[in-house]
Amino acid sequence: MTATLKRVLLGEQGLLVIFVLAFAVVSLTVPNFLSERNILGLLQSVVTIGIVACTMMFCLASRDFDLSVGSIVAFAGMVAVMVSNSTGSIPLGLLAALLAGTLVGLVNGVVIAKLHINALITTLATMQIVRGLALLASDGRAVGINDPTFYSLALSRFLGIPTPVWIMAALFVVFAFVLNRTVFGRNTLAIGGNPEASRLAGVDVDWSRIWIFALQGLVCAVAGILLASRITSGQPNAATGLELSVISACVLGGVSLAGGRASMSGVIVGVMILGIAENVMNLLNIQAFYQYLVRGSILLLAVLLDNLRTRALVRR
Amino acid sequence: MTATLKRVLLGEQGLLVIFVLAFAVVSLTVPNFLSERNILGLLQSVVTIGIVACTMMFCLASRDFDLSVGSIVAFAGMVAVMVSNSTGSIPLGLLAALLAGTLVGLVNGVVIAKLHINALITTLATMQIVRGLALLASDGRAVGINDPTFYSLALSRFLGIPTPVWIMAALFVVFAFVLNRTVFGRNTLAIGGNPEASRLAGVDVDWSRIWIFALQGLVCAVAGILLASRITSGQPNAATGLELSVISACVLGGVSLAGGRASMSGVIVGVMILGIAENVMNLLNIQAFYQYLVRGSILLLAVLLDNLRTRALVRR
Amino acid sequence: MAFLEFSDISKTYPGVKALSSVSFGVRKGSVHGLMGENGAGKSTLIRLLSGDQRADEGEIRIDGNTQAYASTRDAFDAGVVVVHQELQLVPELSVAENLRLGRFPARGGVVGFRALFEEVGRVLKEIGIDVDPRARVSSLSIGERQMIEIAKAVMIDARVLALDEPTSSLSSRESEVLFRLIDRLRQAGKVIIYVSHRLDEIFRLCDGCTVLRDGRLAAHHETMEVVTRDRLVSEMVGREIADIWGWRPRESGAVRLSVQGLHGPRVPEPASFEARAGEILGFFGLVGAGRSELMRLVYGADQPNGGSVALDGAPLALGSPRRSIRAGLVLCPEDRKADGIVQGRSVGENVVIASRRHYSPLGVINPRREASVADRFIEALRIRTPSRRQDIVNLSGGNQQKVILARWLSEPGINVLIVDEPTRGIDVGAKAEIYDILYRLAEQGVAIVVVSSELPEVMGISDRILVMCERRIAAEFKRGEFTEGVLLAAALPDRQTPQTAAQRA
Amino acid sequence: QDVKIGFVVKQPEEPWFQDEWKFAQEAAKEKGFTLVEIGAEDGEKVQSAIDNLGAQGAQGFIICTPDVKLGPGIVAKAAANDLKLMTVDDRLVDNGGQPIEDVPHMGISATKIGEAVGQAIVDEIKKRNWNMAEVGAIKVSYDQLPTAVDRVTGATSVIEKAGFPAANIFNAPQAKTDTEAALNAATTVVNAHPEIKHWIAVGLNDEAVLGAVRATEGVGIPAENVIGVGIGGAESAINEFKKPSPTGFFGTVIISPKRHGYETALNMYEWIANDKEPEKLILTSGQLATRGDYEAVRKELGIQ
Ligand SMILES: Nc1ncnc2c1ncn2[C@@H]1O[C@H](COP(=O)(O)OP(=O)(O)OP(=O)(O)O)[C@@H](O)[C@H]1O
Ligand SMILES: Nc1ncnc2c1ncn2[C@@H]1O[C@H](COP(=O)(O)OP(=O)(O)OP(=O)(O)O)[C@@H](O)[C@H]1O
Ligand SMILES: O[C@@H]1[C@@H](O)[C@@H](O)CO[C@H]1O
Ligand SMILES: [Mg+2]
Ligand SMILES: [Mg+2]
Repeated sequence: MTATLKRVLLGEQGLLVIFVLAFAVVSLTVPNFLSERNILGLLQSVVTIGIVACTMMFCLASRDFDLSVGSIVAFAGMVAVMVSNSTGSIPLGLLAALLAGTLVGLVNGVVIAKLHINALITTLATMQIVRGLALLASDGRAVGINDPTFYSLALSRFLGIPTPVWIMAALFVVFAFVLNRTVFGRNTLAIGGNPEASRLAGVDVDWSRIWIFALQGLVCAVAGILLASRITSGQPNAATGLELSVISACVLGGVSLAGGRASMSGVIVGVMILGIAENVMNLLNIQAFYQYLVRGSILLLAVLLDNLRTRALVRR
Repeated sequence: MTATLKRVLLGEQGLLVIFVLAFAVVSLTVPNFLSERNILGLLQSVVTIGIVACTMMFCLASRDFDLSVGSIVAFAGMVAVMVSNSTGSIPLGLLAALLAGTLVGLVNGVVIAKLHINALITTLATMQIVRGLALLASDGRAVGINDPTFYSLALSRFLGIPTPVWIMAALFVVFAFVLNRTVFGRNTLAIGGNPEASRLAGVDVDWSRIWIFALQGLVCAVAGILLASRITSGQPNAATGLELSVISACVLGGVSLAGGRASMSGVIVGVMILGIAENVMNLLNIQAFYQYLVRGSILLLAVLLDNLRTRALVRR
Repeated sequence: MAFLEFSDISKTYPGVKALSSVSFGVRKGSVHGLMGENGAGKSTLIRLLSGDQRADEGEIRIDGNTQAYASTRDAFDAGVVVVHQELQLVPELSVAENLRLGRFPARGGVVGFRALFEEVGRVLKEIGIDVDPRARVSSLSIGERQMIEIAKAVMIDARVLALDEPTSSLSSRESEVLFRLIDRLRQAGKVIIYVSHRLDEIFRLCDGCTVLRDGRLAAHHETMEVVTRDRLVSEMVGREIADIWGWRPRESGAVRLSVQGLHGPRVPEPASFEARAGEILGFFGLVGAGRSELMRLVYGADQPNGGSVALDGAPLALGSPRRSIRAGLVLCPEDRKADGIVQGRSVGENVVIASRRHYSPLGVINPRREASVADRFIEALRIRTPSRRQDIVNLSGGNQQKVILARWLSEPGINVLIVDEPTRGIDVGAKAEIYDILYRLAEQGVAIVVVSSELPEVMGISDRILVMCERRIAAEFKRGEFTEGVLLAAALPDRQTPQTAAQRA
Repeated sequence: QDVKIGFVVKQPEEPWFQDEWKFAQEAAKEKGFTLVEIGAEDGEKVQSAIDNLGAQGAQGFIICTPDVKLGPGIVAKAAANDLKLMTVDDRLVDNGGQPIEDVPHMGISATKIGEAVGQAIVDEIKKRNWNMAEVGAIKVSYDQLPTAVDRVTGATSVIEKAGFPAANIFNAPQAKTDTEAALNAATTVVNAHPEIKHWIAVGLNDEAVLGAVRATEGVGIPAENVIGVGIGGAESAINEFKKPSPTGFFGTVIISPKRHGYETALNMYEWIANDKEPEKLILTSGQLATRGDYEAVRKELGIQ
């Protein structure tokens, strides 16, 4: 009995098990938590982090770092709204936003891979430049959406579940596949494990890194579009600080900052832990300043538990 | 002639040379830049970043990371003011602040080194917890200083130069010495360069990491005290985002995030580049949104130049 | 009476029993060989001795006292110094700092650099290592780094010294320096544990030896008097190996690899050579002769400054390993830790990383095929691992080397195979198998270039040998022409003033 | 049925909002309803906050939005969750930039409050008999925040109208909204114009103006040569007035968190419990407080 329990807790899916247990406890103790409305609200609240975490996972797994995600999300949202407004065509607006996001990502990738500039510095720089562009484009003010069908992107539902949640779920599936079952995904992990050895084994390291950043830009643009649609405007100040939340979610989910280790299921759990923490704190009406303490402690506790687990695993 | 030029530009002190050239250009072209008042103002404006960068350099050089510095600065400032007010003794207040900072650093260090929790996550957690404590302690409000002699810490001068600038300079000297000439400094570099080898050689890796974080906390407290004195109150919201500025300054100054490489002169140059950029933008009255673009571009340009330099160096 | 005693030592890793009830003792003032196949448990035993890890069971006694140390530091204090199989140096620090890492000469926490450089300079000179104590380790070649690593151990006045494959990247000349050192230490009454796969070294150095097999004690010899080479081999591998080189004559065909005037940052003089289909071309030289650098230029690992490489007459785009692989030219690198293994990934993943593209349509991988390829090579090269899913960092050094070899052997359609120190750290039995694989590839028409610092190896398997000296190709010998004497003579610089590290920097 | 009301604010760390919450809680205690406090710093957090309130069965909420342009989204989300909606401090606008008049609002226009600052400064300049042509103005700006732009522009427009030369107004853009950032930005301005003897300072809030005042102190300009007027009137300003000798921080325009917190919460309760719809628009006014009269002003506004 205890042996089985131990096996389950300490197995590959241990983090998931801890998470499921925590989820059960929260469901039973926090009033209103397990209502359909709340769960849907919770899912919608993690859409931005969840979507961006997909590619951040690749970025971290290949030993890189991207601080510019928040700015790209805001910038792409602005582009989507402004282009839609000025051309009168929503598809054109979306296309422009996706292109803009990809372009910024591409610039990140090329500078990092080809000019060999530290990823932290490069994306810190583009984070500022892109935020500046977003602010300049709109003179620092939010831009409203003219055509109300734009909102329906976020408001529409399929089988009772909002479209953004479906999109997030679809991206989870796609990127889990890419990570585990494609050469690109395996190469990403190899680069994180040992970039030089990977290069000598014929992996096109530069090209992979450029692709990862470009994808990151594209995915941020998707998040930016959905966000603009949800908040019915393009906001140059949107998503500040997103980078730290996304990176925390990934690290919580077991992605190693030293590269070479990542799993989609882990990242999903990481994203959900952060989302649930926020949700529950608000449901329990915890005072704003205590929320800081709780948020910090949950972060620590989650990694600590996971550490104890893997260390017990080694001792076994 | 060109050979000499090349030697100077590409030598060990290349970054410094680039910096001196840039400084000369700025001095000649930007009105009011080279006035004594402006230079003193500039120096005062980099005191917080400069002081914290001293120990951040150690942290990064040993392959760690500290995101909690901004919160510690704010927290220590609050403690200094509140304890001074309640005991009526400024020395007691300062002592309490230094202790508080060191304590937070110590907790960081112990959790990271002994519980083996990722430094990014740990300090992200303490960053939130400590900020929460600062907010809770004062109910989110600024706390005024009762005894005006507290202000004189920041206002007093020695040989015409404000005390905080002297303190920063003293810390630069001390930490340059510690890094280059002491066992502790060399061990720090060794740990960053090859943690495994250091451990096998009998370097007490855990102990060194704990010390580095504790020192970081202490130094942040110094910065926090000076800041509180400068703004004549303890503010729980002070120094948000400080961590990124300090890390940028270090990386600009050639500290490697992969550990093992650091120099105090580089870090000083990094700090000054950031400070001068801000100062000059304000002197030239550059519009706020363009400042984002300029700030980002300067970051990129500085590392790019340094990279070209070192690459040319290798080809030589 | 044994000075150093292992008694009933057991150690288990997840899925692997690395040592089970190993007991033996070593006398004072003697050199004791530790032998065994890859993964037999040699390095594990050394790690326990170094205080890096603790045994699950059993104890280590020195001079009759049970050692209860819990860290490498305690082991130092007990007079035990270990040179690990993988280099343990800090590249960013100077040679001198590396030599005294953990024990800097210091007063009040301040390092006495003058004393440090002087002391280290003296010691290096005394033991015949020609390197500037102020040079950064990152500017040294692998061989030089290995010498530094050994000097590190010698500098301390230890009672027990353990060397785990210290000569695996040294040529015979540097090895000789080391052997003289060891002789001196033996005379000074130290206990020395010596791990090596090179049998001639064991006979040259050791007073006794112990053989491990699958983590168990297979044989223990107090003296080497009655021990023969064949006996040792069969104790290690469990079977007889008549001739480990097993060279057999072959027809060589057309020129496959043609290198013309190739030069780069660390190969200043243009180098030219050719290798033919079915030929095994050996490259011999002393440490730092420039062989590895030249091969990296050929492969495209480094960007050359000029020259050309042609495969079957078609010019090869330089500077891209990826394109070289696609054109059928591959290199198995010298430094397996830095350039070979992908840490954190499984054994299987490390095998298929390059060749999986052949059966991954549209970039989607084929896990079943990958598993079968990996398993095939794990069996063929007898890689000792609980499964292909094991993280490669958990494998023993020799087994890691085999995985890297498997990576290239699993690549179909290679025309030219360059292997740099291919059998570094590999046991006798596996060596014979690897040579056999090389011959079979050659028979299929592959041109093979073998860089090796082990003189018997180059002589044993090459059809032709090029000797490099001071980063130039200095001489060429055909099979039948070469003897140890002529090869060494060609490898030694004319001027007896070897360049110092300072001049290089 | 139990009444549950949400109170969502954009910057929970700001003392102003702490006060609003505190006074709203007073109303809750009096009337016996539950008040849920949520901080929502950006549009996305606002959306989740509203969902969250819906999920826990609240009937309505009051919000100070991080951006007035979020208006249509907030209205839609509130409707979707069947929640009554009121705004406080900042009024929602539609896509065309026009105020959404259906939503009951209590607040004060940012421009108006800025104008009050400007007027206070102009009056004090006259009182001190300064020659406007020789006075410099430090405009601590934070252009990312629309409210900040409106306040500062409100202030400068009044002083300019009173004859202050536009060329003497110097921009000091702060990188963040804390005192240190304002101090660094203002220091540059002050040092660039050593010839100017008299300074005035405006900014988005008390913290910003305090930074400018500290900058003048840093270069040794005496307090009587500086007139800084802030906005807010919470602790940072009070601390300044409590200092033993006067500083360049002349006054602050206090807005009352009591009315904004207590009355909005009360009105929302009445709306839910007794179906008494609140007035569509209630405008409160800011009131200048100085070292001499701040205690009285605070008492008058019901804050202690
Ligand atoms: N950290 C570890 N985790 C799991 N297994 C390990 C670990 N370290 C070593 N092993 C296993 O223990 C066994 C003994 O390894 P060891 O390194 O002692 O071999 P060795 O005799 O030194 O071989 P070689 O000649 O190849 O260096 C091997 O099967 C190896 O895979
Ligand atoms: N990273 C480096 N920086 C500076 N010099 C280097 C570097 N790597 C190698 N060298 C120098 O280049 C020369 C050639 O080294 P190389 O490794 O090619 O020699 P080798 O013949 O393969 O011998 P071995 O690999 O056994 O040391 C050596 O003198 C070495 O010191
Ligand atoms: O943001 C401001 C806040 O600081 C307070 O002054 C009230 O009004 C809001 O608009
Ligand atoms: Mg071994
Ligand atoms: Mg070599």
